Amino acid sequence: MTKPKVGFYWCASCGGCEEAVVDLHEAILDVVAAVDIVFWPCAMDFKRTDVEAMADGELAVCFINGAVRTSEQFEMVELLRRKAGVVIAFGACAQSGGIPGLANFTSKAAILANVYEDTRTTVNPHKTYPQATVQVPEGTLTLPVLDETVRALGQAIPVDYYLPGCPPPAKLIADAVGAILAGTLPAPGSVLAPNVGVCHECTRKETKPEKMLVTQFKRPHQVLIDPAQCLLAQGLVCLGPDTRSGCGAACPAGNMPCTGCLGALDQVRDFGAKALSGLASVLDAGEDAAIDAGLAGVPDPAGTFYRYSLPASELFAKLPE
Amino acid sequence: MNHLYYPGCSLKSTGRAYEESLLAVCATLGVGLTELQDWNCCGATSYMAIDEVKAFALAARNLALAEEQGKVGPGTPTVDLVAPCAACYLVLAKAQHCLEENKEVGGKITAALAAAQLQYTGRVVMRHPLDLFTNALGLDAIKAQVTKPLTGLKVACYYGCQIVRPYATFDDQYHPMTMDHLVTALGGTPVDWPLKTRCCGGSLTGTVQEVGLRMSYHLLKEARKRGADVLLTACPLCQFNLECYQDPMKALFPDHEPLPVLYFTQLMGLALGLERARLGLQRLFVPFRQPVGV
Amino acid sequence: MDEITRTVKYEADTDPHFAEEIAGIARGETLRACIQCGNCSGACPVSPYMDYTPRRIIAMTRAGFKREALSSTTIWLCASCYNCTVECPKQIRITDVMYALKQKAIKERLYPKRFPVAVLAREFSAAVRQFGRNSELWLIIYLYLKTNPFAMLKQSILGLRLFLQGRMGLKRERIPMGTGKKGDLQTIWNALDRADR
Amino acid sequence: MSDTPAFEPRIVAFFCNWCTYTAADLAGTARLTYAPNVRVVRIMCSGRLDPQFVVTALRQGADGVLIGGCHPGDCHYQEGNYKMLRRFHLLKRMLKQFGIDDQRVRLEWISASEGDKVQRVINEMVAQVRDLGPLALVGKPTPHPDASEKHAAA
Amino acid sequence: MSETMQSAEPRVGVYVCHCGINIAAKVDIAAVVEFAKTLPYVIVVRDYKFMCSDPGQELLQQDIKELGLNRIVVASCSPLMHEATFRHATEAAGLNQFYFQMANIREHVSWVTADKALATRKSQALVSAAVRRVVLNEPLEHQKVPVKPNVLVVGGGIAGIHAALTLANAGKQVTLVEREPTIGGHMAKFDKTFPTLDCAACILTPKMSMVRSHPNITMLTYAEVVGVEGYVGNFTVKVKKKARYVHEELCVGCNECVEACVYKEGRFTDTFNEGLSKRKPVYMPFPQATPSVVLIDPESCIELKTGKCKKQCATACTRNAIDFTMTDEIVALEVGAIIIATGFQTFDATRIPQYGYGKFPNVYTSLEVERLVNASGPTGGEVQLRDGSTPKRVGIIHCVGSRDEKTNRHCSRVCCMYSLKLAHLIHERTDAEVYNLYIDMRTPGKGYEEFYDKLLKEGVNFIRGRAAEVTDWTVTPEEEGKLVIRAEDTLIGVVRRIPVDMVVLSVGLEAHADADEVRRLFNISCSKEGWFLERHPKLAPVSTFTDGIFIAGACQGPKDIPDTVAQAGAAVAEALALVDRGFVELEPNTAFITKELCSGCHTCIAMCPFSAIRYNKEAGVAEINPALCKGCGTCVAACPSGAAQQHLFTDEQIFQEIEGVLNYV
Repeated sequence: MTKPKVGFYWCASCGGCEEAVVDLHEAILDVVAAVDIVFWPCAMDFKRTDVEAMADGELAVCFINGAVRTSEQFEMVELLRRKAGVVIAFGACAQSGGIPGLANFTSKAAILANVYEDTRTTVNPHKTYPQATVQVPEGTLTLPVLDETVRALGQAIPVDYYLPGCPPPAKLIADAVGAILAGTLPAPGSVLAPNVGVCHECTRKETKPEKMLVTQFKRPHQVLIDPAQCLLAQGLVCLGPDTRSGCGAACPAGNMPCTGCLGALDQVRDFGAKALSGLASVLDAGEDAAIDAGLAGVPDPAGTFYRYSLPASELFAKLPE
Repeated sequence: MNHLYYPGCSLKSTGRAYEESLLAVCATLGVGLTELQDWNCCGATSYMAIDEVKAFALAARNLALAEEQGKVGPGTPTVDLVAPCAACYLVLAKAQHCLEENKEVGGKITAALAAAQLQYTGRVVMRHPLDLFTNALGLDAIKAQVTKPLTGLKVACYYGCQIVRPYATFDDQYHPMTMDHLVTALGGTPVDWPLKTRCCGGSLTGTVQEVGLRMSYHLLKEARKRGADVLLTACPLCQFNLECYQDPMKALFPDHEPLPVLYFTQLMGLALGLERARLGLQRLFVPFRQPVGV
Repeated sequence: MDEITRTVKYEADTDPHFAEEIAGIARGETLRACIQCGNCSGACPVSPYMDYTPRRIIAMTRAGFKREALSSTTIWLCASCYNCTVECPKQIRITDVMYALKQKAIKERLYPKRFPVAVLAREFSAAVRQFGRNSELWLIIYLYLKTNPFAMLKQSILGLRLFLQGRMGLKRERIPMGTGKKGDLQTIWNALDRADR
Repeated sequence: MSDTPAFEPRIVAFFCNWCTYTAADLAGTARLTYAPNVRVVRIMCSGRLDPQFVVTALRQGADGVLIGGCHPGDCHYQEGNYKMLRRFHLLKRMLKQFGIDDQRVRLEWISASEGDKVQRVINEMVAQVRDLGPLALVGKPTPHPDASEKHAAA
Repeated sequence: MSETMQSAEPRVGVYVCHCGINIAAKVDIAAVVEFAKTLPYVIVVRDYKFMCSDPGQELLQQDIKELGLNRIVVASCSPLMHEATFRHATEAAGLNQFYFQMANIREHVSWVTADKALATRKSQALVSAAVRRVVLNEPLEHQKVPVKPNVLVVGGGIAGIHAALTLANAGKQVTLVEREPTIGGHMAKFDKTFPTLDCAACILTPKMSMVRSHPNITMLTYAEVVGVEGYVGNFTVKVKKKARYVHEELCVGCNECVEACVYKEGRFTDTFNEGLSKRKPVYMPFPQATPSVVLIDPESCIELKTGKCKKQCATACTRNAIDFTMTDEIVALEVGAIIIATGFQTFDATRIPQYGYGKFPNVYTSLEVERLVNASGPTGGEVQLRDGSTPKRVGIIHCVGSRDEKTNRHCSRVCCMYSLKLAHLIHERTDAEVYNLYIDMRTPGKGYEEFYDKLLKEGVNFIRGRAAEVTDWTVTPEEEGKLVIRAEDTLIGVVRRIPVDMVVLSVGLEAHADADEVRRLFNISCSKEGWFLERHPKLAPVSTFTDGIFIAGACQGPKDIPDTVAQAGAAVAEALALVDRGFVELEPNTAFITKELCSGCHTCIAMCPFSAIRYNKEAGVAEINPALCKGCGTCVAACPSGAAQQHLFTDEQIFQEIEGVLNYV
């Protein structure tokens, strides 16, 4: 029996997702034994032509991490979509835009200007910018073009499954691979993680006060964090209640509040707006001034609540100036 | 304390003594008044009867000049403009209201001012001297400087219409008391009387004389009836009507008895020990001879 | 009774837009809210001299009795004491309505001729227009010339006394006009005139 | 006048059942005419207002969102309006980061007797948003249909 | 109703109501119908003149049966108006009533929109929203809750007295709470009532004693409601009984203590007599006070202030009723319904300074004159000036604090009639010349115009004009020493000066200064002026927006005694209808938590002001008790994971509605 062919690809991402695969430790040997990895540019020497040479649907599963920002990324994911039977958006960036998605708060022009002109270390008197094509004696050279905005993978191509996290927790990866091999994947469109909040598996859950009320939100560096008590109850901006679990509440276990990398639950339409609602609701302040003072510990609400999901959010991007 | 000062036309002629006494009193009390340069007529009630926009434009030019000469800006968010004439005070205040509330009129006026490179941004605070003395300076400061208290002097304080109506900015609309309190601080005795804010006749005394005279006559009669030795005014037109027409008044109402009518600033000056000539008291038609400070 | 007059008013003789027009000039006044309580007349110190009480002027304006309202002495006798405005239970700014009626009367030339108040208003505004300030002596001279030259003689004693007491001068109060410099009043007049056209 | 029709804003309003929705009914009973640009979504209490509703309305084509609740202290459910106020403060701050003008999302306390306030607030807000022009959100890529639908089509 | 029918694909029927011409004149009904036909799942669209009429309802019922509709949308008036009507119609046709949705195209569209095309477009948007939403509606059942049988009446004026007696006669246990030490209210202060001129005491005091002696009534005087919890049929009310320093059950009202007080004469303002007389620290509010029990005012009693009094009062009391150690106590009540009849206050005449009240001694308020003309009042019914002389000329100024933008905009409704009454009584007792200065004479009521006619014939003077001022500035000899009222006689068109000895200010009726606190206590609404707001001005005049709480009398708006009593009766009828049915059906729009989705984050628990949410430790999730949930949805909005939802208002239903209202061209 031929082993199913599997591919890995990365777009706009940090590489952490690739690390996560390796984080399977010895289990990765079982994976390699069970599947045939035919495309993984990060780890092995494959070329685009290798993929192009495949028949449509030849890849059983393709894991794609990262958001889509460049023409090259888009070409590649379209290509992989054709070749793969199942596409799994792997990690927060692919699922909902992730950290690269925060670039939607600024424009492409501003990004280029910043990089090629404005930074202090840049000397560019002729305002030279990279061009899509350039003629050299040897012929035409091309570069990928930056898109106006960052897209989540699902906004670029149809995606079958989402494996969330920044990066996806090893256990979720292992479960997903197991499901693929066993043929027990759920209905297409599913997120391959439990549909319940992080608090569910947080060791601090039992320390929550009956009435969760906070008079002042604080940032982690402003307080000595109690290592046992519920972080939200301590006034820290912990997005555990808003965020899908599956990580084993790793950040709270490390004494840091959850920042929401596993993203929204199925029944939530807009992660940021919902998280904002939950957080502001527990503020125990009546008058306008007290409310503003209490919320001063959330200096950057958009960045806080859409840290991993701006492209997938309803508002998607900042209005052009 | 420095303030811009808007005299208005009357204080340069019939109301000269008002200006003289006001400036003398302010100098003594250490209140600086700088006359607004190049000021124009406020528009008064008469212009309002012809063309409201132009009337308000007249007022607005003064307000704009005040902002400019008062150097309104960071550190000086507003400038006080002192208008002793009740009519000027009201017209300027009314123009402020109109500019604020009415976009259409305000827009026309702003455009016209702009043609003359002026602008008004709503940063002038209109003040009547009564307001200035009682609220900005404070009665205690005045009391401390009284050298000739008005002991035993019964004073009818007459506010007239326009400093309390239609805007009651610094005093009660029905029973104003700032001038009464001031008289008390000067050592005098204000009399309680019901006609404090009843109209003196305004410009009618000059136009439909018999109407104006009767209105003034009743005021003086009631003040006398309540035992007043002197009646104080805070407006050049009130003073003019009530004082200069007492002869024709006598002709029309034989029971009329003369009553001195002073600007409140004149009486203040006397209590502060200033010379009578500095206070324009020689300009009175009905002389005020009662000795003060004895 | 000397003469019997017939006083029916036909609808054709009324001006249905008059109330709105006056309300417009007086800036949004709600004449229609008047409940004819007469508080304005009761509060008015001059109402005993008026041919119509202020309340009736409001009623006439509201009903479109334009000629009657504009040619009344009432509007010219108003001394602008604002008592009616302050007292009105419906907060109608009656003083401003009176101003509006005066403006309209002058525009329509319906004011009582030689009635001194109307003449004063015109002379006053003409002087201010020309000189930027008002000189009381000159104003009074013009006023009497235009209304009742003989009465001026009666007033001359008062004038002389004022002159002697230093309360009235022959000097004309004026500010520079037509300089074209910053703040020039003439420039403002011209701009307003242009806007009017 | 130009030939292109003038911009008419679309505003979604979330009115609480007890005060503001009733006030809007009262405005109707009193025949107080106001701008037709506002569409009211009734919720039982302004406390039910989930910020998701606001961002969804803006994404779905609203140029503004009006929230109406009982005056502070008057909430039919004691303090739902206060709970919402806290979210509103944070939401406004966040929307500013998205470049969305302050006037586009407005909160008003309107009691059941204030039909005239409904009229005034709506007219005022419609005029303001009309002046601001359409809310030109950056076009969001339509999520691709799930693979399941793709397969079904094939 | 068959299960299969309801679980099948949605089949929506849309019904557009013309409401006569109320909607049809402003909305192009045909265009709305055509638009609705294009919406998904819509099977049939019809329009009808009056959907709320029987034939209108039958229309949709027939379609449910014949076309197999399983969702109904009616575009008509406000759901607050007819939602219940159409839900019942839906239910009667065999469909769960919550498969119904309403689009408000009358109050929110046709009545408020000037332009027909725009009104039509707005209607279309609202219909689109309702259709999208109804598809997601689920079948729900009303929850039944038992109703407690007792009733609380707040306020012991004529409205409260009448309500309490009527309820008690119907066999209900009633608690009547009154803030003052006696019941009776304003009416107890009056001498005569208009227009019949029957003696107020003669008709009121028997009712007061019936209240006292009725076995079904518990009277709590000198007491205030301080807390209300619960909901329709199940209120828990806390009442604070202020300390009287006299044991009510021991005092027999003999007044021996009052006689014995160390103060030989009254020294303190007697509020019952409107300050026209003085009382002692220990006092009986007035001779017919009910309960007939004295009380001690801690502000003026020497013992209570300093502890250094001879306490002659206590010694004089043979029943040892006086107890200086008494403190306020809190009484808890369990009631099913509450009638609020807290009445009014009269306008403070000093707010209109030009009438000189407080400045001129002989300017009186009408309520003071009520006490002056009252036989048991401070002057024994003699109309006297402050110096004891009899006025020869009296001016009565109407509309003081009424019909005035600066004070109260409303007409106080009773002043014309009581002014006529006072004019008659003053004229009758003093033969004085009486002037009534009125703006408009308002006498709509049985026998009222006849009373006016009588006064005209009696020779009372009527001047149509609002008095501008009352002054002591006199001009003519006849005015000397008198107060002068200046006003325009508008019927003649001249200004008149009326010299009088006495001025009566007919003060208007206002909502109590603390109406706002009271309404918050009971969770009801009030108008800008402070009058408690009825649920519907015509069709639900004694109900409030809070079920189980009813209003009666002048706390709802100025009214005279007959109207007050009638309204009290109406409030009783409503309360009885509720209490006698024995149960209430609660709206099923409660919140619920899907436990699989709940992470147990605790956010929702503090959101609930009704303590309906608790944390289930074993399951690690929050749970909502539907019996306590009142359906505000605050917890739902707050729930960070979307595990909490609200019946009838789920996130998805609201999202659909948002998309629906924006779905127009």
